[in-house]
Amino acid sequence: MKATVKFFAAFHDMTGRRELDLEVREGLTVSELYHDLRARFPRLADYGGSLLFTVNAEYVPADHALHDGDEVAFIPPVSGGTHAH
Amino acid sequence: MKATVKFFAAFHDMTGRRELDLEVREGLTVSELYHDLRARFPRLADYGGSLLFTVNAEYVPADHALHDGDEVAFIPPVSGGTHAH
Amino acid sequence: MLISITADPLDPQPFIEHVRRDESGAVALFLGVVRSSNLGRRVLHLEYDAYPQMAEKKLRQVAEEIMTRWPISDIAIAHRTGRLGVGETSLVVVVSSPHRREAFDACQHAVDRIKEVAPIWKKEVWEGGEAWIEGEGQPTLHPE
Amino acid sequence: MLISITADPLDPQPFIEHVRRDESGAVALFLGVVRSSNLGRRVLHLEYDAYPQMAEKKLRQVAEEIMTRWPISDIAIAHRTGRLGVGETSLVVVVSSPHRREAFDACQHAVDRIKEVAPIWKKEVWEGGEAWIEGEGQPTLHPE
Repeated sequence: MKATVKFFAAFHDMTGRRELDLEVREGLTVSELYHDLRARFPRLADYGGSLLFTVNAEYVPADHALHDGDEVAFIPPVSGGTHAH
Repeated sequence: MKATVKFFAAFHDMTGRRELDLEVREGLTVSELYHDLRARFPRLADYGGSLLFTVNAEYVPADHALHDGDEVAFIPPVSGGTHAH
Repeated sequence: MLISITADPLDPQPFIEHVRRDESGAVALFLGVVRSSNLGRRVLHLEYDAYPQMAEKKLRQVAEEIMTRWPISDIAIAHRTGRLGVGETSLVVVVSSPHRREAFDACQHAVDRIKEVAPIWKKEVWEGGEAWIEGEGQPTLHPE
Repeated sequence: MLISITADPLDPQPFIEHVRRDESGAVALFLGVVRSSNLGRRVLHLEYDAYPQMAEKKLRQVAEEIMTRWPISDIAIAHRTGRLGVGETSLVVVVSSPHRREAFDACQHAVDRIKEVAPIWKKEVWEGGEAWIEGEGQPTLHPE
């Protein structure tokens, strides 16, 4: 089945890509997908527990299983809004 | 000696004037001046203790005595700023 | 610091530009606007009257008090006078600061103080009547 | 309600006009601005990157949450993306309401929530280096 991965911010810098279409196996979880991608993009950092995952633009747990056609993104701690903390 | 009285807001409506030059006696207090003006302008309301007085654009007590050339104004409770309380 | 009592319509943009500094990360702004109803009456328009020289002096004192109390970069206060229709801006307060918390706090406190100390009055004009609104604020008598 | 993620410069005026209603007596506005130094580094510019569709959805959720919690008239939130120089506006939050207290409270709370939940990141570029700022906020995982 297919999934699309979107790369933002640091992930864009680390992969040089904005988007990647992948063939993934049925039942793959988002954290497994991230693990697999680190083999392909060695610069992908280990964010540990502070990395969040989204599927189809909603936050999901790390063990969320993918479905065909899903759009996946990796969300490091956000820093939008202002420049004044 | 001379004093100038300025009328704002309700006082402007009650006197029909913006300003009045007066000959006043030495040592007259601002509250005495107000009392005298009520004889001349009967519509001037009795604000009691909620009326404030200014001399030369500073708030002064009711028993403040006037000096030659002073600019006097009567300040009912203010309501500037916004229309949203 | 910029203090203004004016009969002209108030546009917030020049005040924002005036207070912003390179160290500013936050700008908090308040607009007082004429609304269409108050205490159940349909308001046609307001008239603001001020003791201009004194109002300017009092607004400047408020601005200085705010600058002393909060670590902000700058503040601008502008109050309009004359006849204002529904939707028109009577008051602009803008505060800039490195961090956002103090911009909000200082701006809000400035609005509160302005209503207390500035010799400015509003008359509400509604269908069939009008009245000077007196008693929302009462300046405090203290030596200066 | 108006939510916008845009690469264009942010001008607050259209947002003020969008939220104002005839019942509004107060408009509270916040601007997040790029400042020239942070943590002792001289900042040359920032780059904001967003997950646009999701950021728009999350900002809309924040706006709805604010509208539910405070008796305000309307709210507008706009976040800029791309390269921003010192002094440029990254965030505009505008709230209108009949009374001023809730305009300030709702505006301030909205700014806090936006930093927590919106998938938007900033990179600081200074002389000789750059870094994505990560860790100011961390979206909360909860069922939606």
